Amino acid sequence: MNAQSSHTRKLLTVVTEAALEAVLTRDLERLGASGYTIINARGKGSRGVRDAGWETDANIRIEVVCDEPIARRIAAHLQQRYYDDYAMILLLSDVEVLRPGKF
Amino acid sequence: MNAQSSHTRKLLTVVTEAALEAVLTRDLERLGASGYTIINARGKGSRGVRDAGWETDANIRIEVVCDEPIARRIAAHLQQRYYDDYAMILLLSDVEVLRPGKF
Amino acid sequence: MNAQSSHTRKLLTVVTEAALEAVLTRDLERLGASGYTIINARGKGSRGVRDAGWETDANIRIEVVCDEPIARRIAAHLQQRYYDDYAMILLLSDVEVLRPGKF
Amino acid sequence: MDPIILFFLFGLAAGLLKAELRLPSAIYEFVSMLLLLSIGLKGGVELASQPFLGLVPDILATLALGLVMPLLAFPVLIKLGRFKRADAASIAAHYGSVSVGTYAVAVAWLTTRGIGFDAHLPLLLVILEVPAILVGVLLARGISGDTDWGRVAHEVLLGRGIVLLLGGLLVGWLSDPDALGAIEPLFFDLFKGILAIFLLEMGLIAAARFGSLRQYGLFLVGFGVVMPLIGAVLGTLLGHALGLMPGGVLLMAVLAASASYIAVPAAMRISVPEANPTLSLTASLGITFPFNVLLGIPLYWRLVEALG
Amino acid sequence: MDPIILFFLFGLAAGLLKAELRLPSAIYEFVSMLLLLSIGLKGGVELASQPFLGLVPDILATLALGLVMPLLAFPVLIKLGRFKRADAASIAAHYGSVSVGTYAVAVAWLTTRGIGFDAHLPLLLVILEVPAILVGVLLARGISGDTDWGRVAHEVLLGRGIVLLLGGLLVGWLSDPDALGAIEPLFFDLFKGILAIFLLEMGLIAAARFGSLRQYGLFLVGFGVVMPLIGAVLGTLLGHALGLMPGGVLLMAVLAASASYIAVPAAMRISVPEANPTLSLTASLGITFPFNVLLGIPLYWRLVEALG
Amino acid sequence: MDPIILFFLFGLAAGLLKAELRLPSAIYEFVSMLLLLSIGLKGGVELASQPFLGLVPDILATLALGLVMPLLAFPVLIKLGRFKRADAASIAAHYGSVSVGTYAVAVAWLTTRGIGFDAHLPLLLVILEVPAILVGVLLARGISGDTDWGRVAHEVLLGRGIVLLLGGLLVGWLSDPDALGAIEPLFFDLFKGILAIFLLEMGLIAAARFGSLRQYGLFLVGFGVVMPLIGAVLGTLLGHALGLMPGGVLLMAVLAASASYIAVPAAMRISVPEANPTLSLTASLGITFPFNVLLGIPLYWRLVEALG
Ligand SMILES: Nc1ncnc2c1ncn2[C@@H]1O[C@H](COP(=O)(O)O)[C@@H](O)[C@H]1O
Ligand SMILES: Nc1ncnc2c1ncn2[C@@H]1O[C@H](COP(=O)(O)O)[C@@H](O)[C@H]1O
Ligand SMILES: Nc1ncnc2c1ncn2[C@@H]1O[C@H](COP(=O)(O)O)[C@@H](O)[C@H]1O
Ligand code: NA
Ligand code: NA
Ligand code: NA
Repeated sequence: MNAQSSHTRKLLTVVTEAALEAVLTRDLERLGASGYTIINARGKGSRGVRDAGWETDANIRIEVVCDEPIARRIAAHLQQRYYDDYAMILLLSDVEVLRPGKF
Repeated sequence: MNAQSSHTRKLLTVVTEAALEAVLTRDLERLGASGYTIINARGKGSRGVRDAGWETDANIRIEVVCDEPIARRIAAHLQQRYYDDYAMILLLSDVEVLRPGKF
Repeated sequence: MNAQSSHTRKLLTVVTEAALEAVLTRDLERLGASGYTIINARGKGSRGVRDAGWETDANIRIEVVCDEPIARRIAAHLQQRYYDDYAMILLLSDVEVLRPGKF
Repeated sequence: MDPIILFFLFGLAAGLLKAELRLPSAIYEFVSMLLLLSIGLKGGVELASQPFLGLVPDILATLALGLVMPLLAFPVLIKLGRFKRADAASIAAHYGSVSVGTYAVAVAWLTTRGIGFDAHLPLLLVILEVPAILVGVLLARGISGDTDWGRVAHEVLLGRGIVLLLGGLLVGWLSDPDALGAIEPLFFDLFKGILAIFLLEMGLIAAARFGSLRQYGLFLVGFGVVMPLIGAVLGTLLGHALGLMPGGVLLMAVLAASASYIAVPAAMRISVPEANPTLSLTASLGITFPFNVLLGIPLYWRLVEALG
Repeated sequence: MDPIILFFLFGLAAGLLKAELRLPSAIYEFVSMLLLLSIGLKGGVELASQPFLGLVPDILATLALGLVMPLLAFPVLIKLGRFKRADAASIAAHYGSVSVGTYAVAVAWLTTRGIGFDAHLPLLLVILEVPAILVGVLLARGISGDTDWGRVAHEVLLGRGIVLLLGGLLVGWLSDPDALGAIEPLFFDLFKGILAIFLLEMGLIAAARFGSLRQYGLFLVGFGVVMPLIGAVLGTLLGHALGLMPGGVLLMAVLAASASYIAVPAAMRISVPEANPTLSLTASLGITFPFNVLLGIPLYWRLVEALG
Repeated sequence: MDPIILFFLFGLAAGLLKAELRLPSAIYEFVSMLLLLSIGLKGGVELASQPFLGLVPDILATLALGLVMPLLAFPVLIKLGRFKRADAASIAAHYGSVSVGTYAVAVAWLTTRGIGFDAHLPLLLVILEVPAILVGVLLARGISGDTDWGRVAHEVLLGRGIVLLLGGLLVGWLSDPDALGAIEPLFFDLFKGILAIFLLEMGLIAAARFGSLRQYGLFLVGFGVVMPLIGAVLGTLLGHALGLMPGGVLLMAVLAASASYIAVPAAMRISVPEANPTLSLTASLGITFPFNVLLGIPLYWRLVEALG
């Protein structure tokens, strides 16, 4: 694992309601993510404008870097558990990570 | 559209002046985006440091997930309309979306 | 460089401790980045939860768009200089930029 | 007119005109935190000079009120309003619980007029927040449901509002009365000014909700006005029955008439996620809050005097 | 020395030394919001005891001043400054409009010295904010231009500053004077302390602008000092002609001498986007604001007395 | 009990119960900024009426105290605590420096009891912040190290805490005493209320640190209690030797007993990055701050009287 070693992983990006932060981070850990990064966001989608003016209207944007099986497992879980009742989108893309042992 | 169906879309990322938020979101909807996500940001580019300390100096980072033709249309519009007078960068990449009907 | 011209560049994303902001931006410029975008973040990784509640616990998420050699040079520098002592992850991905002359 | 009411109207007007005005969310949080702490502290200070045991009947009666009100509202919402079960349960929970903002306006209204009220009203305020949430979850899920009650209880009892009110109460109660003088400038002297800022933002928020009103139709508007009236009558009767002072009866009426827009929505979002949050917040923030602040409080005062 | 001036110097020094000091933006917004509301409220309270019709001449004269000042500045900026048309128009608009921060410092200066001023000055402050923006857009675009005037008007009239000042004025005007006492601790007693915090941040901001000064050269520095002097003379003459009290004349001079750094930049960014915002903000924040606060106000007072 | 102590306990309890309560970071920054400015201002005002030269011995003695304390702590941490060199150096620096929050509580404690203290204590507070940081860096790196001392000095001397304290001192010193009255409502009257809010948040932060305690074991807990006691004895002896008033001696003891949690961690993170920040913050925030606030201050007062 020298300084230049590098590998491809999946980046899973979730934009959803801020109210879910605590439960989602618990889910992520349980499903095998080694970490996550969260940012406050606002936006618009099929459930209308969520402009963070009011607590129940705020969004968060969660990023998880992990290998593909874990990414698929997390995505499937979120979709099955939260998609129907909460504002949420899920995106997957490829990223190269610099210290693959970490993810 | 079962839980595992998935497709590729374009992710258009725009970093620009916070003062444009209202007009840009109107433009996005008019040009066919089904939604967007906005985050406050700061940064540096060809127009110097924009560190959000002062209202006119704040940046926003807008993400739009949509199909390629709409992404190109939005990008062309922004470039033609705002590039000369405003701090702005535009990035395009591929993302896999989990519920393609949504975008 | 007409309105439709476009090229591929690298997007380097760094999530690290907020305390490093000033030194990192100096490093980035020295190593040839034409700009950067910074967002406040929180998260969890190998160094535990960093939830931004307390100054030393805040994260930032830095994005740099540049050509591949500069991206590799920056990544190598950050890895060599900061990885051992600071909470930090580094991601690389491909993005299409709309005005390639800029990056 | 009272300046704090004018601040609310100012917010409403600015919001309807789509003026570029918004309290930063950190400030909104701080302002509401100061209001909650002030109300709690004031209550705690005065509670300190009372025997606690005498309060038990009032506490039990308030709990009962919090259980009964959502049970009254639920069938109306199902039958007349034709709402889905989860939505009806959630709206019922909002109206069975309370709005601290409305309570604060009523306290200011009484203070301006020099009308006294019982020291333990802030305690009853805390108590009335809780039972309707449990009833709402039960109405949506049924008793046999797979609700994670531990999580619901945590969500409810350790939410920001209740913790700040209770914390303020305890601090006020346990504080050396002489030492309290030094924190009065922040928590007591600034109270009405802070309330004015809070109401300006509430006006902006209420105005933003008006847009959804058309969408949800006349029934919701009617419910948002009639339900508080029913609550006010129940609260007034209960207050008189408990032998509260006139100001205390008014506050009890206001508590019953008001609808939650912080604690309950947060709890419902987690416990009854299939309920549409826009529905209940539109009613609570877009109709009932303005109604109570602008018209309700003086009206309920007449009621208190009439039934007294 | 006056502590609020010292707070400004403190901010300047900390900024020049690149100290790690910054007011969180939520706090800056809140602090400036309180200043705007306080100024409006105070004005409204005093306006309430005046016949409104008598103000019409003052209002019209102030509007005229706001139209004339950018028309004076524009040719100078084009001819002597060799600025592009859009840049000249934008700078002219900044100097034709006003700075509420400077006004607040002048009010504090008068209050410390016990010098009275006319009640309707806050109203004139609001009125003077607007016309220069319209003139600026016209100068940049020409009358035939394809400007979306509806959007410009919305941007200008419903911007934060004007809405808060006007809202404060109306609340103060319509409030029951007795009930106002309860909000005074926040809006009046804290005024100078809040102003001190505001000036600390303004010092930091001004210092950050100094960096751009070298880049834009001596003309901008000269303009940033001479234009306020011209404004002060015009303001003083107008104030005397309108028969204002000496304190009122000073405030009129300060309004004319000050340059906008909030409302006008925001409007210009949308309406005249090709104008370089750094240029006008460097002049307004980096030169004129410090000049007025540190040297201008006492100087203009002498002028008021000399021409009185 | 004193309400500000109750606010701290309230924060501790809410944090341990994992209540959903947190001061927005903008508010925390503002609140701590007001405390620093208030302490500085108050000190400056009183310094203004003193000959500066007389302070030189006190300043030098305080500098010496700041150099000696980390040199005492370091070998203990290495030998008994078996910490790595960098970690021992960093913890030593934390305990050689000071906590402004603890100082503020001690000032409030004295004020409540009407016990006076010397005007220049805030100045000594600033002075005691610095030397331990330099000693810490030296202990970690050695003199020959490749430390960028310019950067360390900038980091330390122009950090938020020191700039605000020194700025406040200078503003208070140079201000016209009559003009200060107008900013007192914000900076002096609200002091204890603001301190209460601050302590509520500190309670939450301390509770969040308790989790790490188990991980780092008993030695750290012991060190976090014993080191303040040693500091208090040294501070008391020094204070008496310098002939301070009893209140001043207490403050000197509290300064020596307290451990930094803002300036030092920030400086160490940049200058000694291989030191584990969790270790020193757990000790400073999780043990020493609560110990000093809840038990230390009254204890040190007895010490002051016993050794007096
Ligand atoms: N097409 C889109 N592009 C980017 N972000 C989106 C898009 N659609 C939805 N979002 C984000 O995801 C959140 C939830 O989406 P929804 O469930 O569709 O309401 C929205 O509030 C937006 O922040
Ligand atoms: N090379 C870059 N990498 C990442 N972000 C950039 C880059 N260049 C510009 N930006 C962002 O885009 C904003 C506008 O860029 P510009 O128009 O070049 O001033 C900047 O303030 C940055 O936030
Ligand atoms: N697997 C991951 N996915 C997304 N973000 C991560 C991940 N691991 C770490 N991070 C982010 O990077 C920061 C530093 O990571 P670490 O150095 O592992 O503590 C964390 O606080 C997170 O914000
Ligand atoms: Na109710
Ligand atoms: Na002007
Ligand atoms: Na110490």
